[in-house]
Formats: sequence, structure tokens, C-alpha cells
Amino acid sequence: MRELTYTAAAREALAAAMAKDPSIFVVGEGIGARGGNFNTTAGLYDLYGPMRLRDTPIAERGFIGLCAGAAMTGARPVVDFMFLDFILDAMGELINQVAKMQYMSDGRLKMPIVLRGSVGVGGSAATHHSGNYYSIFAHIPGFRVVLPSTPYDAKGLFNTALRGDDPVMFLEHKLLLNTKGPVPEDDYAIPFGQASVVREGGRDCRVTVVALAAMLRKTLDACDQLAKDGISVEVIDPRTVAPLDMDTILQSLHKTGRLLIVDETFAPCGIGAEIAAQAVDRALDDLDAPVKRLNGAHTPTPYSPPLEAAVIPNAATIEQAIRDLLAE
Amino acid sequence: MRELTYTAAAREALAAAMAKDPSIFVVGEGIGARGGNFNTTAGLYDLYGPMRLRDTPIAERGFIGLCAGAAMTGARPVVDFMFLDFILDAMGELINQVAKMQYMSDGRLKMPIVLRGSVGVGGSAATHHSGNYYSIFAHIPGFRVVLPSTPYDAKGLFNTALRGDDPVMFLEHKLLLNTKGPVPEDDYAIPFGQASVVREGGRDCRVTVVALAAMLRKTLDACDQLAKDGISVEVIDPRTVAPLDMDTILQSLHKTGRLLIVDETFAPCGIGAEIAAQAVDRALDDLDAPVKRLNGAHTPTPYSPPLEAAVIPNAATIEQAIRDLLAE
Amino acid sequence: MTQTTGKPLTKERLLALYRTMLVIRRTEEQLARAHQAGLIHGACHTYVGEEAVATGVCANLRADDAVFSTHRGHGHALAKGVNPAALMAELFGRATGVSRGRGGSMHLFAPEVGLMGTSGIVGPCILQAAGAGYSFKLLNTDRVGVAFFGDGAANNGAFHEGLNMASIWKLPALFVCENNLYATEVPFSQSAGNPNVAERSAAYGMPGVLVDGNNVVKVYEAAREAVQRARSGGGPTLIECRTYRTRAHSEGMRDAGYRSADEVEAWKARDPLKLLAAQLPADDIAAVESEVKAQVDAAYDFARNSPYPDPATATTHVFSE
Amino acid sequence: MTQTTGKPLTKERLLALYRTMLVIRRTEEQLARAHQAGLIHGACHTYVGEEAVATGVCANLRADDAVFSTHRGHGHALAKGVNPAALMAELFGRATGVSRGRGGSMHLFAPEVGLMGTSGIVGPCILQAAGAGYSFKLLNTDRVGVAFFGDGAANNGAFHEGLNMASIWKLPALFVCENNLYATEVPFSQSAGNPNVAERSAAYGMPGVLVDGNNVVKVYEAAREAVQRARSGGGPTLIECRTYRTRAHSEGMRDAGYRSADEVEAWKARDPLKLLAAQLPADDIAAVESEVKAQVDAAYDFARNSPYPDPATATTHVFSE
Ligand SMILES: Cc1ncc(C[n+]2csc(CCOP(=O)(O)OP(=O)(O)O)c2C)c(N)n1
Ligand SMILES: Cc1ncc(C[n+]2csc(CCOP(=O)(O)OP(=O)(O)O)c2C)c(N)n1
Ligand SMILES: [Mg+2]
Ligand SMILES: [Mg+2]
Repeated sequence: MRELTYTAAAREALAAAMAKDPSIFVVGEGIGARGGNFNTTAGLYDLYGPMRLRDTPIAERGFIGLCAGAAMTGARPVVDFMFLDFILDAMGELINQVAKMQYMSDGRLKMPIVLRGSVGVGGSAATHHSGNYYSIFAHIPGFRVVLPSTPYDAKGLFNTALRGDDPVMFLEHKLLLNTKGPVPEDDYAIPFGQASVVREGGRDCRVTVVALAAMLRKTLDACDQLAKDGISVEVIDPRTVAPLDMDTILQSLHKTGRLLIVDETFAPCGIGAEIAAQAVDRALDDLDAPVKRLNGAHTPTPYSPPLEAAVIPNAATIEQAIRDLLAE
Repeated sequence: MRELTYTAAAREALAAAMAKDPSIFVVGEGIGARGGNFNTTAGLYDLYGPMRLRDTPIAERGFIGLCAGAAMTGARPVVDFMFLDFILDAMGELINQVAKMQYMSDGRLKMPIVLRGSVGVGGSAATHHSGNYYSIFAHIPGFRVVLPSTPYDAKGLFNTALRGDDPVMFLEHKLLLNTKGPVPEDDYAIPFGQASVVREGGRDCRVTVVALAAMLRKTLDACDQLAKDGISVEVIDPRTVAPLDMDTILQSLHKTGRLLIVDETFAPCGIGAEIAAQAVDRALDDLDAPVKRLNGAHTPTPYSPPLEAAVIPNAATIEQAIRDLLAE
Repeated sequence: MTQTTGKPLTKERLLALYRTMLVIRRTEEQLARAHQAGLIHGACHTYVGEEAVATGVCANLRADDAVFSTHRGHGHALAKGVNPAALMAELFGRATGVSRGRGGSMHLFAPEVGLMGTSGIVGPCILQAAGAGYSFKLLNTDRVGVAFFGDGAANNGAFHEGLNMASIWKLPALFVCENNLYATEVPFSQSAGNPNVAERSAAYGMPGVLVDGNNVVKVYEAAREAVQRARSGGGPTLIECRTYRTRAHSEGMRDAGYRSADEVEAWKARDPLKLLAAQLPADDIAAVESEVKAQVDAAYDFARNSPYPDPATATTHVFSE
Repeated sequence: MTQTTGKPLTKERLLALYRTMLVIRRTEEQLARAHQAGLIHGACHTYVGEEAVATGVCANLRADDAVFSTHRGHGHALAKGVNPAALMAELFGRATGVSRGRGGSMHLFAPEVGLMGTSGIVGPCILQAAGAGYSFKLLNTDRVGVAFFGDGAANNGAFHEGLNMASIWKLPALFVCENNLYATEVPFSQSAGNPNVAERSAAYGMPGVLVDGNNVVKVYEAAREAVQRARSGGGPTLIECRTYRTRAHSEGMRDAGYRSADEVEAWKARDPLKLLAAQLPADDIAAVESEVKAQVDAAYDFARNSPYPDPATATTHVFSE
């Protein structure tokens, strides 16, 4: 099958949707003629011009509020943040307006707005360009929160995001943007709330690992190491954290009896805590060992490579965490 | 002992601190001559004037950013939000500046800023005046997050907040503001990260309930009902959710074997998830039953009394949850 | 500052304006009484004294134009076409309320008549009106987006970001600042480095106009010109209406210590209803008065007798499906 | 707009200004080379072409005055007294860096010399400088807070809220807008309804002044007056410096397609160092040049040879204890 980068896969979905639906427009800084800092909109400005590819002032709160108003009145905005960190100035608009509008209007207003941006730690981006805010958006009612980890998922999930009428946070880990993978040419959509069993454990598999975004690749690397010792691991990528496909995780846990959640971001009140809490609520009897979380350090993200590396999990620490859990 | 309202208890701490330390100033809307929408600063303007009791424009992001700069240069700001919901426009300043400043300056800058406001569901305040954001602040590194549930705790914890050099979120549940309780006249401080065992279970006690803020009173009411049937419950109030005193909770769980967390706010990625996740990580062998969470519904807060009541736990639903857990 | 033009309004038009203002006034008075009687469960910010603004602006709007408003939104809702019965029922928390009881005073939704929502948070309406303008332009319609907001909001970053974007993209939008001189108890003159809101339009390269917000005809004319400009592709306008709220910031709140009785009386003497009534035949006024009284009485009965929402609906419509 | 006054600067003073500008220029050039060589791990936004602004402003400041800056902060750091060695070491991610390697290009902290931090987020510095002003006034000192920020930040809500508060409370603060005509690749004329930043001061009731940001003497004089006003209780000033960045937005980024070669050349012809050098004896300039070269070479060696931070320190100082 044809291979595309993660960014190109998502762009393909966006381009096709824009061709079909004239109510879709994109806003962001440098997403017009420049085509996006990460090439998220490359080529589209020439086709659709400034009304649909709109370079904004540096006014994140402002343009999200503007997009909320546009979404309430028939348009379908896509907000491109470049780095998702810049979204924070708009949290009031997001939490009090965007996320609540459908509920407060008793379903009479829709809020079809896709908010996308790069997240995550990597490349010495330092603390103002390394944020992961998905646990916060999963906490707040009203958002769909999507964390694709492959080009295939990026296209399929972006299609779903563009077709629904709900606010979607589409979060692209910066270390994944240029990764390549097979992407069908046809127009497919991956429903939200369907985890993917990325690596199936064997019969004797005694551990399930849930890994998110950039942690997936590192986890698979760790599994390759473990396989050399004959250790089988089942790996699950939730793909969306809201809705969260807990059933797939619990099915696996039922089989394996052990659960580790590998998540780059902060542990306290994170998505890993939610998964662990649901596991102990719904599957206590399946647990042969404590549910473990492997998270990034609870600290702002430092710049210098050795410091940056020290605050996030890597293949070696993941491998060790799996071994430790198996030893419990 | 003398009884004070919750608000008066916190105000006593503020007044004493302002008398001692001229670098403390308060900002907010109507906290000057008006004395605060909730009387949080009543009487202080006459003593200290506008430089120390500063009525602000409606510019929450602006005045938090301003307070950050003031805290970096020798002053000790107290930000009074009236309703904490208004803080959301300032999330960028809080997460990227206030919370990170000490770390990024490698400890050379301090960030002594106290952010206070009323939180929680009650009184048909409706969705823009009912927020509970503590799980978010506990997720982000760099904040102390305080949730006093009694006048006694309000004074003791506010004193600690005013004396430290860290950013503190001091969150006052709106249903507690006018509740009264014993408050010593002397100057005491309650350290952060010390839970309080509010109701000790008997020897035969088989369940621990962690209850936060306004849920504490409702939980105690439920326990009174249960006591009539001879059911003993141990009740713990964490008092601060960051730092979180997990040891006290686990000690109790070790004794009782069952854990329920009662928290008005949203379940997903909430503080209840964190407590449950730590319990299953650190105390699996103590668990005689699944860890349960009783939360508010995952929905914006509606206005109408029957709708509002339907989205948060009450004494009856808490009682039922305890009975259900005991039956597991 | 722009010049207003156009023919004088007919008597019928003036009476219609009077009628709308009176509906607002009487509804608010009824709500105030209901608040005292404990029928309103949450907050209640009345629009008494400011009726000319919503009335004069909305008289230029169509049902498919979009209005975004504030915590003080009853007047905007009524002027945009919301039924007083549905408004009252909302504040009483009933299923028949304009937001089905979900919102109360500060969260009014009636997209059917172009009331796209009021907000308990100061500021967002400015951005959303710009966004409606964006949408309407993108979709090639001649609809306009309108934001009403207080003087307090003019110091908020949303004002700066929203007006600037509306200007650079020439969006069909009106920004109507209801400068009632106070934000709760804080005087605008103390919280604004330049308390002339209309002048701030220069910072955004946008036309700005200052009007007497107690004179409904002046408001009407200024809005007419702005709406015409917006519909015809001429971009947004900032309209500052100087007006005054004659009741407390919100019902049940004290209303003393921050403004003088003389000031309040002086503004009451310039009551927008009185000012217009003086230009109209007493008979007509009396007829409107009794019509509106009947309507508001009926609305009150309707609201009071409406059922509360079913608690089972408390979690519906968080998402679109 | 205000008038600048005061005596002409002495040759020594001018040479000192030249020296600072040259330190910035040569350090930036070295950083650009180091970026190409892979020594800089993250972003690197240079200040080349804009040296006169930081230099002219900071020459009026004391070490205990507080500067808050942006993603393009190397020049502010150096002008405020940060050692080029500590700056380079920071970008190289070393333990000897000004932020101990925690920050890189966009997070420079040197409170010892009053550099209170640069920020990767556009906007906050404006508010923090107002806050330093608040603090200095509250504590009865004559210190001042200074924000440097780009034209892009002038469209952000932080500008509106920060300038307004500084004005109403007469805070000792300077707001220095470095209008280099672009925010990344977006022309300010396209993103601002009114691209004259200094004029916006009227919206806040604050003095505003437009200066040639490539003329260090003009910048110096405007800042002198503003600093004097601030120290003596006269409140804040907005200074717009028109200038130009002659390198790409950030190192390694393309620098084409959004501005013309002619435009770049025209600004290069008005290079701030050239403009000042023309007024000074060639000997003196040459002496400064070789002095600065030695300093920057040494800084580079120091930085390159410095150790990386110990990973064990990666989580210290999140809190004060
Ligand atoms: C962001 C935000 N901050 C604070 C409040 C609390 N608050 C409600 S109304 C109000 C005053 C509003 O003043 P203004 O905008 O002038 O409107 P007015 O009430 O005078 O009509 C304030 C501060 C709020 N609702 N939203
Ligand atoms: C809040 C925020 N939004 C977006 C960005 C991304 N960004 C970094 S620099 C920049 C342009 C800044 O332009 P300007 O303020 O004019 O400064 P200049 O780079 O021209 O010096 C942008 C958009 C950011 N850092 N912060
Ligand atoms: Mg007002
Ligand atoms: Mg610029």
C-alpha cells in the first residue's frame, strides 16, 4: 500500500473534506499561503483562498471564540494551533462556551469545530512547546479527544472529526508528524471510541500495556526486546481518550491479568489514572497484580537533551516496567 | 470555642497576614470598598486602601499575568476570583507562567501567589458559576491545591497558603461559605498534604470513604443514617488534593478493605481516579472489593433545581453507594 | 464617528419601538417581584433603564441575524423576539423555558429567532458575533452578527481581539457597547484608561459611534446605518450607547455606596420610555400599556404553572448524537 | 506622541551603545553558525537587525529594573547584562547556561541582572512588566518594569488588558513594541486594523511614541524620557520601535515568499550598527570590534566545553522547598 506521512494523511482527509463542503474553513497562524508550520495545509490556500484558509493575528482566545460563533451559525471551523500549547489562552472559550453550547441550548445548536495541534515532548522544544493536555480535555464534558499514533489512524480519525457535529481535539504528537505508514487512498473513517489492539499477546501472555501516541512506538520497541526473552505482551492503543474504549482494555486484562499504562504526560489525574480506576472498579477479580502507570515526570519540560530525556519514558524504562510488573 | 463562618475564618487569616506583611496585596472585582462579593475582604479596604485592595477591570488573564510579575519581583499577590470559573481565561498565564516559573528559573524566582475563589455546584448558579477545576490544577505540576471543608481548616490552610512561596489554589465551595464552626483565635497553620480523618470507623468498620469539600457534610449525613443500622464508616477529607496525602487513605483502606471516593466533580481523569489508581497500585492486597467512585454527572451544570440536584451526589445516593460497596 | 441619515420614523414604527421597550420593562418588573417571591432560583440581572439599546438595535435585525449577549440579556432576548412567557419560565427553572430550564437568567438560547445565547461569562459574545459574521460572509449571505456587551467587557481582551479580527476581515458585525458607567459597583472611569469606548474603534481601524443610549430613535438610526454597512460588505461598526441601569446590579443585591441618589435620579428623569412617550399620543401609549400588561400577566401565569424539567433529561445533549 | 529632550550623548556613551549592539550581533551570528552545526538543540530566533531597540532601552535601566521578554529575547538578555557565554551555553543546553539548560533560546532567566524571563508564549511579558511595576510601586521603590514584545503581540488580548491596567494605576512600566512588520510570515498590516501601534496608546490614556527602531540614539532618548516618567510616578509609556529582522524568523526556517528581497535590502542599508558607526571614529569602532570578537569567541568556547546538566536535577525546583 501507498505510504504517507502522518501529516500528509491528515491533510488528505482535510483536502477531500474541503473540496466537498464549502462551509469548512481553517484558521491559524501561517496556515494560509505558508501552508502551515508543519505543512498541515500545504497547497490548500491556492485552491480556496483566504476566506477558507485564514491567517490570524496572534489572538488564540479571539479566534477560538470567533470559531465558536461560526460553528453556531452554519460553518465548520478547523483551528490549527501549530503547537497546542497556544490553546491555553482560550480555555475559557473552550470550557465555558464550545464544550457547553450543545448542552445549554438543549441540542438546538451544534458545535462542529475541530481543534488540532502538535503535542508532546521531543526535540528540545522546551516547556512552552511540549504540552500534552488531553487528560484535561477528557475531564471536561463535551469534547471528543483524539490521539492518533499512525498515519492510517490520522486520516481515518480526522475524517470522523470532520464529519461529526461535536468539538474534537485532534492531537498530533510532534514526534509522529513525519513518520510514514500505509494509508489507503479511499475514504475511510475510524469511529471514535474504538481502541486498537496493536500487538496481540500469545496464549501465555500475562500483561496488557496501554500506550498512547508517541509512547506506542517505544512500547513496541520494548516488546521486541522482551520477545527475545520469550515474553509476550498485548499492546493496546486507545486512539481516542474521550470516548475511551475501556471494553477492549478490560477484555485484554481479563486474558492477561496485568495492566500497565504508558503515558508520556503527568500521572496525577491523568488518563492513566482513569484507566486504572476503571480497571479496579470493573475488573478487580481479573487483576493478578497491581495496575501500574508509567508516566512522564511531574515537572515542566526542560530543554537540554539529557534533562528532556530524563522526564519521559523510553523503551528501556518501559521494558523494565513490564518486567517489574510481571515479577509482581 | 468561638464560632466563625468559613469566609470569616479565611478573612481572619488574610487580615492578620496583611497587617504583618506590607508586600501582600489583593486583586479582584469588587474586593475594594465593596469588600468582596462574598465578603472575603470586608473591612480591609478602610485599613489598607487601593494599592493593597485593588479593584480590577474585568480582565482575568491580565490581572493574573500582572500578579505573576508582581510575585516575581517581591510582592505577594492574593487573587480573589469571586467565582473561580472566571479563572479559565487565565489558564495560559497559570499553566505556562505561574506554575513553571520556579522550575524554569531553577529556583531563582519564587511565585508566592494565592488564587482563591468559590467553586462547586449549588444554588442554581448554573453552568458558568458552578465549576470545580481542582483535578485540572492537580494534574499540572507546580500548584498547591487546597479544598477546605470547614471554617477551622479554612483559616489554618489559608495561613499556610499565605506563608509559602508557591502558587496556591485556595478553593472555597460555595455551599460552605456561610457555614459556621469553631475557629481558634490563635494563629495556627495546617500543613498541606495532611488529610483529616473526620470520622473514625470502629473496629468492625469495613469501608473507607474519601469525601471532598461540600461532599463531606453529605457523606457524614449518610453515615449518620448508616449508623442507625449499625454500619460504621471511616471518613477522610484530603483537605489538599495537591499534595495528596495518600498514606492516610491507604492506612484506612488497610483497616477497612473497601474504598469509595465521593467527589462532586467529573469522574474522568478526576482526583477520584487518581486516588483509585494509587490504591490499586499500592494496596491491591488490601482490597476486599472494587474501588468505587461516586461523582457528579459528566455534563455541564444545569440551572433548574431538579436538574441541578440530579447531577450531583446527595446523602441518599452516597448512602446507597456505601451499602452497595459493602455488599460487594 | 459616523453620521446617521435617513427619513424620520413613522408613528407606527415609534409605537412599535415603545411597545418593545415596554415589554422589556414590564417583564423585568415582574421578574423582580418574582425574585422577591422566591420564584427565581438563581441570579437575575435586569435591563431596566437600558431598554432603548436592545430595542433600537434589534428593530433593524431579521430573525436570521444572530445576537450574542451577556449576563444582562433579558432585554436582548425580548427585543430579538423571545416570548416573555418563555423567558420567565426559564428564570423559574421550568421545562417550558427558553433554554428548557437549563440556563436561567444568564443562559438564554432561542436560535429560532436568532438569539444565539447569553453568557454568564463577560466577553465571549464579542468573539462569537465576529464568528457569526465570518460564517455569514463565508456562506455568502447578507446576515449580520451582533454582540451586546457592557462597559466592563470593553476592558477585556476579547474586545481587543474580536474587534481587530472583525475589522481586518471586514466581517458583517455590530459591536454594541452598553456603557452604563459601572461594572457591578466599579465605575468605568476608574477601570478604563480611556473611558470613551467609541473612540477605541480607531485602534482597530473601524467606524465608531457614540449615541445616547436612552434615546431609542438615536440608537435605531445608528444601528440602521451599521446594519446597512454590514449587509452590504462594508464591515463592522462599534456603537457605544451611554445608558444607565436604574436597579441594582442584580436582584437582591444592595444598591448603595457606589453611586449617588442624585445620579440615579438624573438618569431616571431621562428614562427611555418617558422620552419616547413624550413624542407619542397619550391614547396610543395607554393602549400599548394595557396590551403589554395583559401579555406580561399571561406570561407570568404561564411560567408559574409550567412544569419543572424531568431530572432524567439532566444529561442529554452533551454531544450531538 | 511625546517630545524627547536632553543633551546629546557623549562619544563614550555612543561607543558603549555600539559595543552592546555589536555584542548582540556577533553573538547572534555565532549562534546562527552553531545552529547550522547542530549545537543548538531547539529553536533559535535571532535579533539581527533589531539591536538598537534592546540596546537603547536597556542603557537607561539599572540592574534592579525588571525586563520581561519574548521568544526573540537574546538581545534583551545581552543588553540587560547577561554574559554571552551564559547565553550560548543555554542554547547549547549546558549546565552553565543562564537557565542551567532548562530553557534554551526562549526561556532565559537571569534575575541577578534583572532579566526576569523570556517566554515562548507571545503576550505574557506585557502583563508581567505591569506586575513588576505594581510591585515596585507597592514597595515604594523607584524601579521600573519593562516589556519587550513584537507587533504580533500588539493584537493579543494581553496588550489590551496590560496597558489598560498600567495606565489606570499609573504603574512604573515601559511597553516597548518591536514592530518588525511581520509575525513569522504574516505582515502586521494584514493582521492589524490599525497598524500604528503607538497610536493605540490613546485607547488606554497613556503616552505613546513612535521611534525609528534602527536608530539607537532615538530609541535611547525615547526610553530615557519614559524611564524618567516612570521612576518619578508619572506612569507608563508605550514606545513603538519600527525595525526589521534581517534573518529568517528562526534559524533553519525558510525566509522567502512573504517579503521581497528589495525590502530586506532596504532595511539592511539602514542597519542600526552601520548607522551608528558612521558617526564614530573608525579606530574606535575597530577596537570595539576586536574586543567583542574575542569576547564572543571565548563565550563560544566556554559554551561548547561546558558540561550538560545532570539528569538527576531534571525535577528539582518545581516548588520552592
Ligand atoms: C469573565 C468574568 N469575570 C467576572 C464576572 C463577574 N461579573 C458579572 S457581571 C460583572 C460586571 C459586568 O459589567 P458590565 O460589562 O459593565 O455589564 P453591566 O453589568 O454593567 O451590564 C462582573 C464583573 C463575569 N461574569 N465574567
Ligand atoms: C500565544 C502564541 N501564539 C503563537 C505562537 C507562535 N509564534 C511564535 S513567534 C510568532 C510570531 C511573533 O511575532 P511578533 O510578536 O511580531 O514577534 P517577532 O517574531 O516578529 O519578533 C508566533 C506566531 C506563540 N509563541 N505564542
Ligand atoms: Mg456596565
Ligand atoms: Mg514581528
